[in-house]
This record gives sequence, C-alpha cells and structure tokens, in this order.
Amino acid sequence: MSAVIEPRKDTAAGEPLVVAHDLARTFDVSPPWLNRVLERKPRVLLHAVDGVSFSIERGKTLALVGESGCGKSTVARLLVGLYAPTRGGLQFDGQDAHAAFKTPEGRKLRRRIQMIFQDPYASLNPRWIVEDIIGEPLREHGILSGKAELRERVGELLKSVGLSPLDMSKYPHQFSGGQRQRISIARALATQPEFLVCDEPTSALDVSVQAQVLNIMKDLQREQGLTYLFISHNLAVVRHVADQVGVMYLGRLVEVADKQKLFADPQHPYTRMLLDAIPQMKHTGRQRTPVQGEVPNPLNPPTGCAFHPRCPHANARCSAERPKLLGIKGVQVACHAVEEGRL
Amino acid sequence: MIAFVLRRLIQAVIVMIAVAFIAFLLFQYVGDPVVFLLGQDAKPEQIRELRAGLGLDKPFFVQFWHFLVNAAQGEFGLSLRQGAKVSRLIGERFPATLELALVAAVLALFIGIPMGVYTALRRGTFMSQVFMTVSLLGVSLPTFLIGILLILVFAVTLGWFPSFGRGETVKFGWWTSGLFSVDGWQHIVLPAVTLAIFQLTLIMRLVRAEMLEVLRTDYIKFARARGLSNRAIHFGHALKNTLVPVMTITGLQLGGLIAFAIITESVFQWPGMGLLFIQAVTFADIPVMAAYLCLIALIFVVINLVVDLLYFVVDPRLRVGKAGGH
Amino acid sequence: MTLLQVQDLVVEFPHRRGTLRAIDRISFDIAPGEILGVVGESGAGKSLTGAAIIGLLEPPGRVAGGQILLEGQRIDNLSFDAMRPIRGRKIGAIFQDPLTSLNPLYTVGRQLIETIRAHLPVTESEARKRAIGLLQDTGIPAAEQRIDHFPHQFSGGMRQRVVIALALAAEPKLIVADEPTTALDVSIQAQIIQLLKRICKDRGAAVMLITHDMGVIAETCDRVAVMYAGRIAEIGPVHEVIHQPAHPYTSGLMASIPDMASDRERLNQIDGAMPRLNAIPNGCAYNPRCPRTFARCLTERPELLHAGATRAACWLHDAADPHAGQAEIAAKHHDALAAGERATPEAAEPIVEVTR
Amino acid sequence: MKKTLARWLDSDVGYSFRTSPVAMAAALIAVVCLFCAAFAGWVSPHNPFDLATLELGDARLPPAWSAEGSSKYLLGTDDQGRDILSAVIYGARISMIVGIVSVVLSVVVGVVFGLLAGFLGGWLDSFLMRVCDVMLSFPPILVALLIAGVGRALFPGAHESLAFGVLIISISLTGWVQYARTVRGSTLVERNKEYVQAARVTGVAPIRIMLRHVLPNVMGPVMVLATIQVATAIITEATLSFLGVGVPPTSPSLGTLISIGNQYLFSGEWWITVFPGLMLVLIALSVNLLGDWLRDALNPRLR
Amino acid sequence: QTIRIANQGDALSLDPHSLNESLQLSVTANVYETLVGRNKDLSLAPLLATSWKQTSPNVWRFELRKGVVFHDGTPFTADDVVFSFARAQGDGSDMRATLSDIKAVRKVGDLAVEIETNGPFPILPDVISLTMIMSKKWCEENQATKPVDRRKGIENTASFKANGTGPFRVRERQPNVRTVFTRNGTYWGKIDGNAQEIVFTPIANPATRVAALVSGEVDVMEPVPVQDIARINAAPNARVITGPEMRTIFLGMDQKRDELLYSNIKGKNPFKDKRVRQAFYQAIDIVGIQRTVMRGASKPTGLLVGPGINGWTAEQDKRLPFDVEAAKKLMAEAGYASGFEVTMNCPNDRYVNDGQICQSVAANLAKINVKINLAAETKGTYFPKILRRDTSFYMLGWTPTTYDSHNALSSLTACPDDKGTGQFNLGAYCNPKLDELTKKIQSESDKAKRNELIKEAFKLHADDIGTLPLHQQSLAWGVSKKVELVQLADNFMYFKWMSVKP
Ligand SMILES: Nc1ncnc2c1ncn2[C@@H]1O[C@H](COP(=O)(O)OP(=O)(O)OP(=O)(O)O)[C@@H](O)[C@H]1O
Ligand SMILES: Nc1ncnc2c1ncn2[C@@H]1O[C@H](COP(=O)(O)OP(=O)(O)OP(=O)(O)O)[C@@H](O)[C@H]1O
Ligand SMILES: [Mg+2]
Ligand SMILES: [Mg+2]
Ligand code: NI
Repeated sequence: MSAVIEPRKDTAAGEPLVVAHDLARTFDVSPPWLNRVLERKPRVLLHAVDGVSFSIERGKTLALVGESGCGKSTVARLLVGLYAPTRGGLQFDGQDAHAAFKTPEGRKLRRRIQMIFQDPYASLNPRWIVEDIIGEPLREHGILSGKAELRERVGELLKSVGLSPLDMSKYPHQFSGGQRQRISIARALATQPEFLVCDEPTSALDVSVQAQVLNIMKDLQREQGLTYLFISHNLAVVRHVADQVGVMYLGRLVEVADKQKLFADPQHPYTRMLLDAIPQMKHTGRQRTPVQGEVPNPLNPPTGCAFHPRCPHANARCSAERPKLLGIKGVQVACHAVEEGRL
Repeated sequence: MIAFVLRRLIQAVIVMIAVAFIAFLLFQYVGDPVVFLLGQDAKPEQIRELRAGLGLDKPFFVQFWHFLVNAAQGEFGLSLRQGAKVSRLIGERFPATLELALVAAVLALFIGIPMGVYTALRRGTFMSQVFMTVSLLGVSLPTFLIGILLILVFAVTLGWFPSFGRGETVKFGWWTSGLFSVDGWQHIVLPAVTLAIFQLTLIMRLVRAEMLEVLRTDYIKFARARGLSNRAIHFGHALKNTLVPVMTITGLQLGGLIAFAIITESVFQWPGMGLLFIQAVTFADIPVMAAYLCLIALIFVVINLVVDLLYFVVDPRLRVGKAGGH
Repeated sequence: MTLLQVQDLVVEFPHRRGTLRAIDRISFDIAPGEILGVVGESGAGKSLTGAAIIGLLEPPGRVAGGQILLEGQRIDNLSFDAMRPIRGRKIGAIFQDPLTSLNPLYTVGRQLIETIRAHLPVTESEARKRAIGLLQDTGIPAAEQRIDHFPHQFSGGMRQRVVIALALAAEPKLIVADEPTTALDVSIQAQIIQLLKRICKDRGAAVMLITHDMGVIAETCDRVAVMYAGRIAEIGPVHEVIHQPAHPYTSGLMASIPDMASDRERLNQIDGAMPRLNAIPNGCAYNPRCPRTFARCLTERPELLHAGATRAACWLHDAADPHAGQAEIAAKHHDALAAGERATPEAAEPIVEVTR
Repeated sequence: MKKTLARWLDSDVGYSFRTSPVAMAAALIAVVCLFCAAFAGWVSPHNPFDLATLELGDARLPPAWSAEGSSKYLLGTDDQGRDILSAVIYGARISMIVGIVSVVLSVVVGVVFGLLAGFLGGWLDSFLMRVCDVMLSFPPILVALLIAGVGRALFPGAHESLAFGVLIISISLTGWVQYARTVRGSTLVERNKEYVQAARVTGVAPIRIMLRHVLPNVMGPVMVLATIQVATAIITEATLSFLGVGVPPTSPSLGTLISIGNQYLFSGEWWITVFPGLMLVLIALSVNLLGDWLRDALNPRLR
Repeated sequence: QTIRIANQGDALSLDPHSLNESLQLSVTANVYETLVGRNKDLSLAPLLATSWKQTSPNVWRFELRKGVVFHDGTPFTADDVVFSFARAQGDGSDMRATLSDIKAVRKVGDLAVEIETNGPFPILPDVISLTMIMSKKWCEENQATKPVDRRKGIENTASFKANGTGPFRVRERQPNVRTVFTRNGTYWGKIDGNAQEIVFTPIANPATRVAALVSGEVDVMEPVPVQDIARINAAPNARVITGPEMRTIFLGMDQKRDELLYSNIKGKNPFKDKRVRQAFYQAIDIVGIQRTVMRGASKPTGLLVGPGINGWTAEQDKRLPFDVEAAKKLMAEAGYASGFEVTMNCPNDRYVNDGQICQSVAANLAKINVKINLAAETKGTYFPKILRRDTSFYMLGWTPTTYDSHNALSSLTACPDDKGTGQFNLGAYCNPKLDELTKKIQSESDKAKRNELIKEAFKLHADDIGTLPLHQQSLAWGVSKKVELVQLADNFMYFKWMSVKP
C-alpha cells in the first residue's frame, strides 16, 4: 500500500452523523383527479415508508433487513435525496439535508453522500464506457480534471474492486452481473464520501469477491470513519458488517438493536422468523422454514400491527392497535407481545 | 378512462381556438379574397361594397370574434369562392380523404412493419441493405414526381389503373365510399401507393431501429429460451414492444396524411379536402381555410388521443386504476 | 447414465483486438434428478456456460469448440430452428435477472399458455388449465385469478416464481437456473429452493443451479462445480467440496464465507483479482493468487484430477507426479492466509487509495 | 489533424466505420457533394445563376452523349438554357444548406422541448404538447406564407436575402414537433431509470443529466426521423419555392429544378428532372446511410 | 355517344349569373342560352333573339324566337328575358358589372323586348352575348330568383340544377368531381354534333390531364401544357387543336412614382424615360420565347388586343425589332449604360408558362445590364399585391370580355381614377389624349369611325411604349382522334358542335 491513510481529524466518534426523524414517504398512486371525480374513487396512497426514525453514528454501520417491498430502498432513496420525504426530516452532520439539497451548497453535500444502487445494470448508463461512468463523479465535483489523472484514478478504483484497469474501455453489457455491481461500487467510492448508502451492494458477488469488497468497506470505515447504511437480504453479511440492525416490515421499523443482541436474542416475532429462514452451511440438504403467509398488500395494509395476520402470537390488541417502537430489554421493538411480556 | 378522454377534449377545444387564432393571423398574408370574387370588370365601389359586406374591412379581432361565435354554433360560414356552406363542402370531401389516408396507412403499415422486422433481424445482409436503400427513393423523390411517374407507368404505358378521380362511389347517407366497387378500388391504388411510400420508409426504418433495441432485451432472450417459434418471438413479443414509438409517429403521420395529402390529391384529382384546401389557399377563401385548419387540429387531437388510448391497450403498465401487486 | 454432457466447451468473443476466450475447455455432466450447483468467481463464466447450453449466447459470443450433448445427442451445432423444440421442452432456463424476463405487455397466463402450446399438442383450454396448475405448483395463491394479471402486477418474488413456472411449463428434463434467488429475501428464497427440489424429486428433472449463496448450495445441491476464469476448478459432491475442498481456490472461497458464528473484524479473502480473460497466465489460471504454486503450475494447465471424492484441476492432486517432492513457492504466504490473518497489507492489491 | 484522424479511425466508432463499406461509400458521396457545393464556382462549368450568360437558343438541349446534345453542356440544359450540370451543383448547395440547417434547427428545438417536457413534466409538459398540437395543424406551406408575409412587411424589398431565412424557419417551425413528441415519450421512460438517478445522487446538474445521460439514450428514433427529414426538407423547399416564398426561380435549388423538370416528363425532356432527382437521391442516400451506420455504431450493444 | 371532357377547373355553380368567369360561362352556355350568341368565327349569331336593331340611339329592340321551351317544358317568353336581365343585374349577380350600361329591359309583346341603355351603346349585342336566360317560373318555384349571395350564402337550387333552353340538360352534378350532360331532345334548333352524353370532369394537374387523354380515359381536355403538344400529337389516339386565344400577355412598368419601390436607382424613376422602356422592349427576344418557352404555341404581338377582338388590325400588330445593340444604346442615352436593378413581379400559375417567360425576359434584360430580381409567386398572393400597385415591373394578361378594344383601353391604358377607369393600369401610365379618345370610342355608334378612333388610340399607346406587349398565348385542346369539335378563340366549348366518329 503506497499511501498512508490518516484517520480524519474531525471524526468524533459517538456523535450521530445521520439522524432520520419520523421519515415517511407516501406515493400517490391514485388515478388523476378528473377520474376520481367521475368514478367516485378515493385517493390511493401507498405508504412505502411510514415513520422511520433512527440515527447512525459517525463511523458506524446501520443495516436494514426485511422482506422484499418493505421499503428499504425507499429509505435509502430518502437518505440520498432522490425522494423528498412526505413527513419527517433528515439531519446530516447537524444540518437539514433535504433543505440543503435544494441549495447550491447541496452539490457539496452530494459529494459527501453516495449510494450504491440495488440493480447494478440499470444504474449504469448503457451507452457509456466504464471509464466515463466511474469518472463522472470525479469530473462533476472537479476533484480531478486532467484526462490522464482521471484515467489513473479510475484504474485504481477498478483495481480496488477486483477488476482490471484495462476494463475501462468496455461497456456495461460486456460484464457479468457481479462485475457490473463492482463497477457501481467503484463509482460510489470515487468521491470518497462520508456517508454511503448501500442498497444490496454484494447480492451478485461471489463470496470471495464479496469478502474483498466488504473488507474494503470495513477498512475505509476504520481508516476514514465512513458511515454506512447497509441494506441486504444476506443476514450473514449483515451480521458481519453491521453495528446496528434495523428490521423493517411494511414501511416501519419493527426492531432496532445492536447486532449481537439481535442475532443472539431476537425479540420481534418477525425477526425470529427471518433468522430461522437463513440457509445453513453446516447441514447440507436441510429443509428451512420460510416465513409463513403471504406478503401483505401495501396499498391496503392490515390494521394495527401490520404483521399480525402472519404472527403466531397475535391477539385482539395486535389487530386493533399499532405498536410503537419502544425500548425494551436494551433494544427497540414494536410489538405488543414483547411489551406485554408474552414472548 | 372517460375522464382522460374528457380532459383531452377540453384541451382539444383550447387547441382549436389557438389554431383558429393563428389561422386568422395568417389570413392577413395569404392574399385578398375579394380580388378573386369579382370579375375583372368590377367597379371599385362594388369591390368596396363586397369587402364591407363580407366584413373583411373590420379589425382583425372583430373578424376573429365573429368566427368564434359562428364556430361555437357549429357554423363555419360560407365559402367565399363557392358560395356554399363550408361545413357541407368539407363534409363532401372528408370521406374521400379519409378513405385515401386509411388505405395508404394500412398499406404503409402492412408492408413497412414486416420490412422493418426483416431488416432488423437480418441486419447487414444483402437483402436488407437493398430494402434500406431502395426505400429511400420513397423519401428522396418529391410526391408529385412519384405520382406522375406512377401514372406514366401504370396508367399510360400499362393501362392497369386509372389515372385520376375516385371512380364509382356508393352513398351511405352523407358518406360516400369508393371502397365498395371494383372501380373504386382501382382508382384508389395509385394515389394510396404514392401516399404510402413515404410513410412506409419511415415506418420501416423506425421499426427496424426499435426492433434492434428490443431484440436485445432479457424477455426476448427468455422467450427464445422457452422455445417459442421465431414468428411468435419476432411478431408477438418483439414487435409489440416496439409499438409505442411506432404508434406515436404513425399517429402523427396519419394525421399528416389526412391533413396534407394536398399534393397527392391534386396529382390524382382526388376529390378530397386537400384539393379543396389548395384551392382555398389560391383564392384566399378564408372561411374554408379556417374551418379546414380547425378540423385538422381536431383530427390531430383525436388521433393523439387515440394513440394515447392505444398506449393503454398495448402497454398494461400504463393502465391506471388497476394497480395490483404494487 | 447422464442427461447433459459438456465436453471441452469453449466460448469465445471475437473482438477486433483479438478473440476473448471466456470459457476455456470445460467439461462436466449432469444426471437426471440431480442438482448441480455452479459457483465461482464473478465473471468466471457461469452464466455463459448456461447460455451456451441453451444455445443463446449473445452475439458476438459463440461456441468455438467442444460439444454439448443432451441425452447423447449433440446440440451445440444445431441451427436456431432445430434448437427450438429443445428449448423449453428439454431444457428450461431461468436467467440471472428474472425480474426482466417477462414480457411486460402480455399477461402471465398468455405467456404460459403460449409456451405450453409451443411444445405440447394441447388445446387452448387444456393449456390454460395446465398453466393454472403450474402457478399453483410454484406456490402462487389464487392462481385462477392471478393468471390473467400482467407481470407488473406481481411482486418480485412472485414474478420469479412465474419465471420458474415458465421454465417448467413443458416439463423440461434440464433446468438451467442462473441465480434465481439473488435479490430476494431469505423467506422467498426458501420457497423457491423448495420448489426446485420438489421438481427434481417428483419429475426426475435435473437442475443446473448457478448461485453465489453457499447456503443455498449446501442446502440444495447434490454436486457442485467451482469455476474460475473460464475453467472448472473443482467438481464433486456438495459436502466434500464445501467441507474438504481439494482445490486451493475452493478452499479460499469457502473461507471467505461470512460466518454466522464468528465475530471477526475482517473476512477472509483471496488476495488479488481474477485475471482478465485475455490475460490468463500459462499453466494454472489460479497460479498468481495461489498460495501453493510450484513450478509446474506456471507452465502446464492441469486437467481435472481425482482428489478424494471430488475432482480438482490442480497439480497437487496429480497421482503420477505427487507434489510432495516439489518446493512450494508460496507456502509461507499460504500459512499466513490459512491462519485467518490478512497477508502483509503491502502484498495485497491496493485498496482505495486515499489522498485527501 | 492527421493524428486525430488516425486516433478516430482507431476508436470503436472509427473501427466500425473502417469495416463498413456502406458507411465509407456514403461518406465518400457526402464528401464529394459537400465539396462540390462548397466550391461550386470552381467545379461547375457555367454559372447558372448569372442570367446574362443564358442563351435561350440553347434551351432544352439533351445530354452531351445523345445525338442532338452539345459538348458544351454535359448533362444538357433546361428550359432557360441553363446548364443542368452547373445548375445541379449550385442547386445542391442551396438545397443542402436549407435541408441540413432546417433539420438541425428542428432537431435542436424539438429535442430541447421534448427533453424539457419529458424530464420536467407537469404543466410545462402539457403546455408544450398542446403547442405541438397547434403546430401540427398547420401545413408548412401556410406557415411559410405567414412568415414570408411578416418578413416582407418588416423588410420590404429584401426578397432574395430573406428567402433563405423564411424557408429555413418555416420548415423548422413545423418540423420540430415530431422530434419533441418522440423525445418526450422516450424521456418519460428514461428519466425514471436508475442510471439517471445515480447521476442525480452524484450531484450532476439536471441540465447535464438531460444532455449527457438521457439524450444519447433517446436519440434512436430522432436519428431515423432526422436523416429522413433532410430529404423531406429539400422537397418542402421545392414546394415553397413554387409558391413564391422560397428561393427565386432565377437561382433554382435542386427541388425547384425537379419540379420544373417534372413538367417536361411527358414531353421527353427527362434530363431536366432526372439529374437533379438523382442528385437528391444521392444526398438522401448518403445522409441516411451515414445515419443508419452512426446509429448502430453509437449503440454499444449492436457492435 | 359519350364524350368525356376534362378541364383544369370546374364551374363553381350551375347558376349562369353567379360568376363572370370564362370557364363557368363556357359550361353553363351549353345549358342556358343568350339572346345573342356567336358563330364558329365569333361573329354574332341569333339565338333566343331572332333579330335585333337599334330603334333609337339609346334603345335596342330584340325579336324573340318562337316555339322555344325550357327543359322542364315551360315555354320561353319575353317575361323570362325581363326576369333574367333583372336577375343578372340584381344583388349577388356577378354579371352586374357587364350590364351596368343598361338602364331598363322592357317587354314589348310576348316575343319582343326593348333594352334601353344609359347612353349610346354600339356594342350592346356583344355585351349581352353572355347574359343567359333563365325561366322565371322555375326560378320562382325554386326560390332561385337571386343568384347565391356570398355574403348571406343562401344557396339555392340554381346552384345544383339547371333549367335552360340549351341543347344539353344537366343529368348529374357532383361539384368538382363530375357533371353529366345529356342531349336535349326538345331543343328548338338543330344540333350539329352527335354527342349524346357529355361527362365533364375537372383535372387540375396538367400532367394528369395529359395522362388521362393519352391513356384514353378522357376524350377532350383543355388546356394542354405547351410542352406536351408534341407528345400528344405523337400518341396514336389523340391530337392537339391549337388556335389563337384572345388573351394578351404583356409587361407593365410603374411610370407614376418618382422613385421605384423596388429598384436600386434612388431619387428617380427610370421607367419614366421612354428610352428605357423602349430598350426593354427591344431587348426582349419574344421570338425566342415563342420558340423555346412557348414551343410555338403563341403569337408575338405588338398590341394589347388580339385577333377576334373588335379593333384589332394586322397592320398595327407589329413589334419594334428585337435589337440588343439598339437597346444598349438607348440605355446608354438614358444614362443607364451600366444598367440598374429592379424587381419583377410575376405569377407562376396563372398564364401559360408565365414563370418561365419572366425568367427568359430576365435573362434577356441581363444582356442590357439590367438585373432583374424575379419574384415569382402563386396567383393567390400575386394579384392582391399588384392590384395594390405594390410593384415596379409586372406581368398581366387581359381578355376583353366585351370582345371589343374599348374594354382593354379603358382598363389598361386610361389614367386610373377611383371609379374604375384604368383599374388594371397598374403602372399608372397616363396620356390625357388617349383618355379623350377612349371616351369618344365609348359612345361612337358608327362602326367605321369607331374603329378609326381605336386605331388612333392604339398608335398613341404604342408610340409611348406604355406597356411591353408580349404575345397572345394559343389555345391548345387535346382531343381524341375519335372526336370532332370546334374550337373558339374565346375558349368556349360548345357540346353542340361535338361529334364522335363511329
Ligand atoms: N416510485 C414509486 N411509485 C409508487 N410506488 C413505489 C415507488 N417506489 C417504490 N414503491 C413501492 O413502495 C414499496 C417499497 O418499495 P422498496 O423498493 O422500498 O422496497 P424494498 O424494501 O427495497 O424491496 P426489495 O427488497 O425488493 O428491493 C413497494 O410496495 C413499492 O411497490
Ligand atoms: N458481450 C460480452 N463481450 C465481452 N465479454 C463478455 C461479454 N459477456 C460476458 N463477457 C465476459 O465473459 C465473462 C464471463 O461472464 P459470465 O456472465 O458468464 O460471468 P458469471 O460467471 O455469470 O459472473 P457473475 O457471477 O458475476 O454473474 C466475464 O468476464 C465477462 O466480462
Ligand atoms: Mg430494494
Ligand atoms: Mg452471471
Ligand atoms: Ni497472495
């Protein structure tokens, strides 16, 4: 390693870098106004994210897990400013991020916040070669301007994700799924952001490359105090990278806990089911127990606790009253059963 | 759906008013109708009198207001030259133009689309190069030249098709149709081909370009993997996915066919609106032009509306109000 | 008795600056009712192998050598039309990104019925009945209604099940499933894996399952092939490959899996990167990264050699020329790696360079 | 210069150019046409626009190779005694300027409006699309008459110098709509794709996203339309000239020559229309073939 | 025996009073008849009037034909004549202008009428040769007592149906598509031709018209583009009948303004100098134009009227010689040795090869260093422009509708006033002596004396070089070899003289 990495001076661990307060995002999926008037249909709102609060300390990682469609990506997009929140707010480094995105200063902020997208292929412009794709943030923020310099830097970035600098002049479609994902990781790392939102960054990578990438991310975190929001379906990975884990269900956080606690002693019934469904390396040919029941329709979410139709411990209260996220036994859980000590 | 249509119709009215307004602005420059209304021996006071009688001496906005008021009552006034109700004149001519445009459009679509598909599938082969090149003749020769050449070859030399007119027509109420007699079909062939040639080239090239994109998509690959026949893949799956841009352009072109078949109609003496319009322009027949332009605006609005509705038919993702999974 | 036999398959991408050999002489076979897992470095050529089997390499890619035999018959040299009845009917495929594999303009039912009728001599209504049955088989509730829905009306997991239903529509003998569960949460993943297993058991179909999830492999497969740089590094029964890997790459791979039990700060990793396809070193493709390289590895390409229950392409297992006598060039290096510590950071490829 | 050319020839696009005989032939034709047009004065044997040199007596001579032809006029003369060869060369110059400039103008306007409408959406979208509807309803002929009328009212006596402007503006004014509608449609799809969002997250300004990301991905149909429209614009120009709002008949464009010659098709003077027609076909051909090639070459997936 | 006729346009309506336009009148003249008609040589012929005479300077008496019935069977009487003249002079009629000199029409018996004029009016029979007689009864029954008024536009039956006394009846009428005529079995006279049915179709495009004739889809068509005459004559089944036409094409110059509107000469008007006008005249190679542009189908002229018009004489119809050198000298004398620039306005779809003629003229004038900026445009914009006199140099064609030179003199050469005299004298040429002569001609009833006056007037104008006469274009009708017909110089097409060879 040629360059000596100095830890950032202003890194005061313990102070939250990102604070999401009651973040919510609804999508208006209702038909146009005139249609509604004529056909007497109500507005249809989809609560993709419905009041999510968390904070991430500088240099730490919060992982989000949960079913497909529970709103993880929406949270991610809210954090990077792709969506404006319908409710709630986001503080980044003490300032209101969404207000800042709108100002010219927002560009500077953009540089500090980056995102790795869920679908690597879709997030790469099919008509650009890799050099331009990875170089874009560098150019946009005026970090590097010389063509040669830029090339060199892109080469380094490619190498760091296990690709060759010689791949620079290829187009995205000439890569395999995992290679594309690595390209989008390299792009996100290009501006050396402080906060990185990773939406399933390693889903298409084989374990060895995944290990490399995760190690890089860890190294960066250690050396530069990078902060991550990490979304993944792979609980083993989550367990490895996260400091804290948030479990989402239908637009809400149902449990937030330190990873040790969460994996050792899951509280919410959904978390428990999820952990049960992890495939095990040790026992080849074992049958797993998937979470029972169908995924609820987000347009018409169940009343009360959204999980109650699938929950073995549900009672009348669960179907009537929506549980709040409460601190119980050192973790935050939103479950009446846990609150009442039925579990 | 109804609401969608309703909204578009409201917009259509606005568009038509705008068109009428611009049309009236135009009329200051297309000539003076009075010059053509009276014979060469007319006395100046007769001319003045006629001008006043027609209201042509009034300020622009007054004339426009009168037009709007009349138009709102469904009355577009009288043709200055023909002295007949404009609505009747256009009504007489509309079926001819519409039939011609439709036949041409069908021709263009039914030849253009398969050719587009073929050239996309056999990209780079000799035959597709030939198609691509030859089709260019259709756009690089002016319509009047193509029309005359067709007449020269098929009417004069070979004597296969008649060179002018609409042939026998059958009357259904106010609608006259030439499509119910052999004679009528013979007459429509040459003008329809002339009109279609340009569209054909455009459609073929557009389909090819879109097909090339679509053929690379995952669902085409997957359709292949499912062992579907080539026909099902190319025409069922790939083609349908190219339709959105193709429909947009075809819609615009069909509107163009109806609206601006002027040259073809005059070459083949096709008794349609284009012929009426070109005469109206030469004689500065303001009411005819105004009504015609409004009608064209309406046609475009309707066609664009139909195209937008067809989007819904073709692409279920655009259908509102039926949202399922998410 | 084998269902599919791949012999010395070579896939190339002719490019104007030389030909890219993406798959270099791989051989393996699959028996009926068997699930063969395929794992390996990303970019190793797993998807291309699948595409080559079903004859759908994207141009300019092409099969440049070797042969693919299905039930003893060559299928790699068949024309598009001759291949058509085989696709779907004998080989079903699920691509790496199943979410875009459905034509958005047609209902799920139409696509199913069309596939069924392309292969089986049934009437429309029979096909429809069958399609509903398939959807039910894949665990889609209320299949009678859902069959008339469009793909965008399904959730991601359900869409994937539809794709599987399509791949199964004509009861193929072989299913090539390319990362069918990536990007799905564990719960849906479990459902899909169950489904695949059931099909193998019930119908005796074979599955080639490409995935990165070792958990899935362990749970599902009978045998595993490990690919590296366009070649097969190791192939053998799943338990042996996972727990007693014979090839150094496989060992590295297995060591890289994040362990639910351990709490180490860093994961084990194989340092370096897979070589670019047109810069594969002589001899063993893995030799630059291999902790146990010796002279022969640099010059001679190893074929698959028996190594216990598995077969590995590694000279370590050459019975005729046992490696014991050879000096291992990088033994020390390997020891450090095996100890779970990262080799000296200087030796590693530079990670993101920080120059603030 | 040499180096950049060499580098270009070595690039991907350059390579596909080198290996496509069709593209090279088309480029050759285009270069020859451009050269002739640019240096019309040197290339052509006569100056067809100089009325003093016209001899009525030499009118309607057939090409030099036929019996009555004169070696003075290689491709014959038209009804005014104009040398067809020279007229074609000079006419091509006018036509190419009109055709290319007006298409470029309408593409630029149409693409900008289409991008804005599609990318920004909202009332701007509705407004621009209704403007399109209005514009669609007007035949270019009428628009040209309007502009010519206004132009002449503003600058009386500036007929010839005005003609070009009027032509180009009126063709573009009606031409941009198609581009706008097509681009808008594709932009609506494209703007929601993740690579555009990725650029947003990176902090790329919306203008640059539109131009650098969205634009190249929506140019496919635009290229099809544009290359075809070059020919159409040239023909429209002929029609407009006929109505008297185009170039004056004493300096005929290709289109004008064709429509003049069109009257003589029956009477056997085919060369008056055939040679300009051929020239027009050649121009259209080279533009379209180059366009086809470029579209394919710029699409990385088709290489 | 059906004859199919194609013309470039269609009659706008069947109402014979609705439009004073030669095609309109030519078509309706087959259905309706006038009191006075014309022979094949354009001399006056008795039609519904058997004879006429001037009973006093201001009064003419017409004896009407006996035994004539309209197509619907109503007998023709003096009432119909009185009614028809009232109709033609009334609101909405376009024939009003031609009849403005008529004071009253009186019935003087069942079969005689008297027409009183405002002053002595020697050419009355010529003037009324286009006023067609309708049936009073029929018009009243069909609410068609007035022609369609464009302002109010109440359309009436006379627009679509016709009930005249003529040799042909209208059987079917589809405006702008076709009109079918059949022979009138109850016609009072003898019909020379054998045509039983006439199908009249408008075909606007000249090339299409030619094609239709050559391919045998029509039997007669008009006009033939001059360049296609040879081609049609070479065709096995058709020929072209050409003949002189009464329209004269000429160029006019602005001779009034002190500075030309469109020229580079500032502060003076070169066209005020006769030498310049003469130089222009002599620089124009009209024979060359006749040979190349008109392909022989024109007759170069030195007068503003052609043969067939009363007052035309062969001896006066002489041009100044074509002489570029002389023209150059004249230009130099006038002080324009190096020429000047002027804009020439020209229609491009009104007269035969009008655009090309202008181009050739421009090329001719280039030889005397005059640079012509040619503004050729469609008639729709051209005529309003030049009628505003917004021009310096223009082209015009003129047919005297009265078949008399006076019409040309008063419209084209008289000093313009605001009552309509000199209305088409767009260059505002003005010679008071000529005006005086014109007035005299108006009321002189002695034919010989009158012709002398006309001659004198033309001489004055020619000496002034007030206009640059070019030529009379020829009529060119394309006719199938099977068809025989008579071509008239006024371009009227009478079906009664058409026959089909068996
Ligand atoms: N732009 C949008 N318009 C309407 N609905 C949306 C939009 N984006 C997301 N949704 C809906 O919001 C919900 C949450 O979506 P999101 O993409 O955040 O899920 P996710 O947790 O990331 O799922 P996955 O694991 O499958 O990626 C889904 O029901 C989705 O359909
Ligand atoms: N069109 C192409 N042109 C050039 N090279 C290609 C093309 N498609 C794939 N490749 C190369 O072929 C190699 C194998 O690709 P393949 O998609 O089979 O990988 P994979 O094993 O499926 O990887 P992943 O696990 O990341 O999906 C890759 O290194 C890729 O770069
Ligand atoms: Mg997501
Ligand atoms: Mg893959
Ligand atoms: Ni190492």
